[in-house]
Amino acid sequence: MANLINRRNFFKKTALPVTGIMMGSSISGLSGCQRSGAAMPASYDIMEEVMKYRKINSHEHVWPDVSPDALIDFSDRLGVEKLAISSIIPAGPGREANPQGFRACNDLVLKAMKKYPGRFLGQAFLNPVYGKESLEEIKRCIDQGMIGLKIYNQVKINDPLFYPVIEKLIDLKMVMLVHAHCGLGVGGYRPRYGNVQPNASIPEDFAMAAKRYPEAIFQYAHLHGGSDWEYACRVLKDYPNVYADLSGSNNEANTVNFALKHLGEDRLLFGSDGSYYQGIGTILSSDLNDAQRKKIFFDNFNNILRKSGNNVD
Amino acid sequence: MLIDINANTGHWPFRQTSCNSCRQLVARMDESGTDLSVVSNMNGIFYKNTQAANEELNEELKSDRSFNNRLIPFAIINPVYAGWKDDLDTCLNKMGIKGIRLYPLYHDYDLTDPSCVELVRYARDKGLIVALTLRMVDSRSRSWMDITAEWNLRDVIPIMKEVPDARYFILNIAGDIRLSQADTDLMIKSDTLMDTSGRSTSGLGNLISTYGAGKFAFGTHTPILDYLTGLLRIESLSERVADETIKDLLRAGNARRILGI
Amino acid sequence: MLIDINASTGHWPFQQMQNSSCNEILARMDRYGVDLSVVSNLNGIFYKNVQAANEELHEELMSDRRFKDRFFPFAIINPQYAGWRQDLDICVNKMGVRGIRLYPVYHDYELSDPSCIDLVKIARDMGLIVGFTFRMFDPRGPRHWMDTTIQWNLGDMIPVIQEVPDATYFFLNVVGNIFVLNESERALLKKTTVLIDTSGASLGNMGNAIATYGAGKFAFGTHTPILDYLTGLLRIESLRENEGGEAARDQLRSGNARKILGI
Amino acid sequence: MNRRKFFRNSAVSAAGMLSAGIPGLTGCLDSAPPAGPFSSSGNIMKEVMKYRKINTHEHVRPDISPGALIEVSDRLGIEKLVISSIVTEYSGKSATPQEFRDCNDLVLKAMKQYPDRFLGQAFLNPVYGKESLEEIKRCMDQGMTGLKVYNQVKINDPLFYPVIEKLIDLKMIILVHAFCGLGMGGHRPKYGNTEPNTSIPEDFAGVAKRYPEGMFQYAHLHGGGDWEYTCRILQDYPNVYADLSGSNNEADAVDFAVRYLGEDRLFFGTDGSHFQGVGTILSSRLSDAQKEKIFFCNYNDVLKRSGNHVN
Repeated sequence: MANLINRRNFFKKTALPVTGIMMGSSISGLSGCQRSGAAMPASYDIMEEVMKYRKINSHEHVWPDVSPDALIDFSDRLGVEKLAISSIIPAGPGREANPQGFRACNDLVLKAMKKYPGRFLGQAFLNPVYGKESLEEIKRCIDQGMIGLKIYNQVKINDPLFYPVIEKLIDLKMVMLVHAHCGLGVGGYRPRYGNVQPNASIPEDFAMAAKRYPEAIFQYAHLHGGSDWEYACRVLKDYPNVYADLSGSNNEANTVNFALKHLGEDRLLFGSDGSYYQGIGTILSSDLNDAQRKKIFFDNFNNILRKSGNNVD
Repeated sequence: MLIDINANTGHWPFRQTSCNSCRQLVARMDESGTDLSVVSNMNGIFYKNTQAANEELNEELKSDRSFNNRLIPFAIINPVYAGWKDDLDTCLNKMGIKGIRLYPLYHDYDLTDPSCVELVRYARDKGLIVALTLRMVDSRSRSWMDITAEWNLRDVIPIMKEVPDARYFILNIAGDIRLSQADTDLMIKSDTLMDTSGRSTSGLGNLISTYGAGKFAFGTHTPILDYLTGLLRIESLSERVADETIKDLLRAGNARRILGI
Repeated sequence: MLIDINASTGHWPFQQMQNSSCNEILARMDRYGVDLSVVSNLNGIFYKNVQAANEELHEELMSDRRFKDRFFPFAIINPQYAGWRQDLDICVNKMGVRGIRLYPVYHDYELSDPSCIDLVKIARDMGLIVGFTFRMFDPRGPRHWMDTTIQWNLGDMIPVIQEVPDATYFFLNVVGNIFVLNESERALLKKTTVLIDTSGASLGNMGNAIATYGAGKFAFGTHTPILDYLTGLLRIESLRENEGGEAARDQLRSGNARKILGI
Repeated sequence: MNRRKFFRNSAVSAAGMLSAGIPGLTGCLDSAPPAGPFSSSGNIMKEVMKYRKINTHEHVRPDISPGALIEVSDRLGIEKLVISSIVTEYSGKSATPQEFRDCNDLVLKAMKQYPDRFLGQAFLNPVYGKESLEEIKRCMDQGMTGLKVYNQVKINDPLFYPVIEKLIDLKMIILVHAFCGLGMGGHRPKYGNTEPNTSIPEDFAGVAKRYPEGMFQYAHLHGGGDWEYTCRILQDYPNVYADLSGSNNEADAVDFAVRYLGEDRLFFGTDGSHFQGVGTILSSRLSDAQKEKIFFCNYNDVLKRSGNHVN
């Protein structure tokens, strides 16, 4: 980050000319701005703050048409050491996640892992509709160094089809990142405000799976991903084996504080899911102390990795 | 003694209101001689997570000792939202609420939705009053972003049938107040107070002869409606319709009985 | 120097907000090194009579001497509502607003409505900035069922710019694909005096955005209190040398905003 | 027994009950009972009776006896009631000359029954131009003091011009049914008036500008319209008055109206909502002098122009 000039220094250097311009300005409301030196804010060097924390990004993707280079570029820029990545097929017309399809996805991840050894933590994608092939795929992927699973909206996480997969992951002591949605307005999951994706897992699905498998590790995907995070946190509160990652494009101001209050500092994970700036900005701007930030940026996910011996350092 | 069973604090989104904090409310109470007000926080009508509004009210009430002696908090609960039972327990055990207010039209569920029936039974078991507001504002002059639906009096009957032994407040009685004879009898048998803020209570004398003086109590619906019309409906009753004893019931007696104070 | 061109005070009806008073925003500004904030009052998005919200903001700004030096008030104007011309005059002459924000989606009129175009022209003639917010909330999930489902993208702004090309614009909380414009639309946007604030989810790659539209088109913004306070800053401060470096960063921190605000 | 006395008498026993009851309410009775204008002057009814009142907007109907109006007026200290009888959209009638004459006969009958209490207003339908002007003459000759028009024709329709000009000659006020039925965003069709011929604030502005010497009364600011929008439009037309009748006694409407229309252009009225009409003015932030104007003086000044004022 040597290429960045520190904002505070820059401000010091430009303070005089700025004052000059402002004094000569004609804004009625701003006269006297330069007189009250005490009114000037303290300096805050955001990049210094960003670089202070080690980070594992718990939710990111590679795509056939996007090179992993861009991910690494953003990660370098924002001081992210490791990225948990997967490649997925969202359910939809003309898009079926058959064994051939999910294998191709995972090959993409394996390729990225090979290209940037030490940076990517692979997550296998599968479709439990294909039970046998899914279990085989888990073996193939984990054997080549993947550290967990990512599942999308083909089947809800509490569907019995998933049980063998969950049991396998329990054996492996690995986390399952599950796409999630909580698309209600108000009024629960009523059809008119319900999910656009009927098979996407909703908070109650996580609660049921977590209750059935208290020894499994679930990751509720992208709390900032367009869900009602207040509702989601309220539901997940009582299920200590459900973690939530803070990725997503909606960096709403109070989400992290709210999640902290309901889920506690040990169950929240830093993530981006394509929203690199938001993933970090939302954590930095929350009312967390340094120790809590450290946990969310790094330690919490590393502790999960430790269970399967895949921890960093 | 004078008790207002229908006061609100908080922000009404669609129009500036001038008396919506506890401090302003208590000043208004002092000015008009109101000893106690039942209050909840209107933000809970619009927040998806209504508990945030209950917390705001509780904090405001704790911010000044004098509020404790003057304001009786009710919580706003949404029985289709996650965690409502935790919320209700917290409101009851830590915030000292005496009742709850439900806003099915704003929270978009039916009054007889199983979750709502469960909530009303739970409230009954906990000794809490259940308050239903027939409308917040006249739908004719509402904002286009506000809801269009209003209730008539008969619309609250289904929940009273489901849970006849709960205690109810029915607030801001507007619209059609006609009930069938069977529903009238149900209302008479129930432990219900209707407040005097609503426009359909202008014939209070008639209403008293139908339902009895024990069914009504002073209410303002402040800060949406003016502070005094509800009182005027009581105080201007002629001696022939309501003597001082009856007026005292309407001013405070009925409210004290049902609130247990 | 750092200027936030997209801050709001007031109440958001559908979710509890933290840090939504001038006092709280100022504390954030002090903590994170923001010198000035352009601010308007969220209540004006929902009040039918929006002027009440402008008055509330004005009173709040008058309530503490510190505020005068740190906030630029913008008024919210609804050109469909009675008395808006008078409101605008009062806001400019008595409250010292430097610009206005329009919320056609919430106030239920089309951007192309003659009254809207009329207002934009009047604002131009008065030397006021015209702010359009692409969305307040993500319509997918966190939105309340009573809230609007509509959001804009950059293309929706083109007809207004075509009608009034010489006004000065703020495009705030920009969402949707910002590369959606065709060649001529892009050229039009480049010619327009407009600042896009850095709070919006569309700016997933700030370097690309600058390469496409130029560093002169962007400025720091937070969309506080709805969005977090720092993501918009992160988009600026993490720019690399080959993406414009310190010169671009400084334009985005305050240079562009100062120029357009005339300070 | 007055309210304060009751409170004092019951203080001890209430305190006992209170401490046993709500945790938050212990000590309620330690604090001094509130003292305000109503408690110190005995009760709210004294405040009500302090003001002389002319009710500027009320109706008689075939199915309601004028006696009921007088009864509630006595209770609320209302000296005079301006009444009319109208054909509304709910009646299924079209306000033919025969029908509006019947209406006015009802008013005349009430005026005779309570000669000192009712001020009559003639109702007409300007679609029938000749008959309307004749009816004005008939009614005014028998002591009516003004005109009430409903939603048959908008007030700024040229059909109304001869009627307005006649009323200008008579120096009498025209009470016009009004609605401002928007949600937000002006009178757009989807949030607009349900009755297409109802006069909206802009119609009043248009006619007031054309006839600056006419006197127009915008009906029931509390009658379900957007009073904020209405006041903003009417602000610049000094010959448009507004009455504060209607069933919606919204808390800040009177103060808002005074701010935009001033204290001289507002009238007390009920339009069937007697308690709201009085309560909304009493609970506003106005001074006693302003309340006096609105309850009585402003309308009496209007009556004075035609020599029909109350002493």
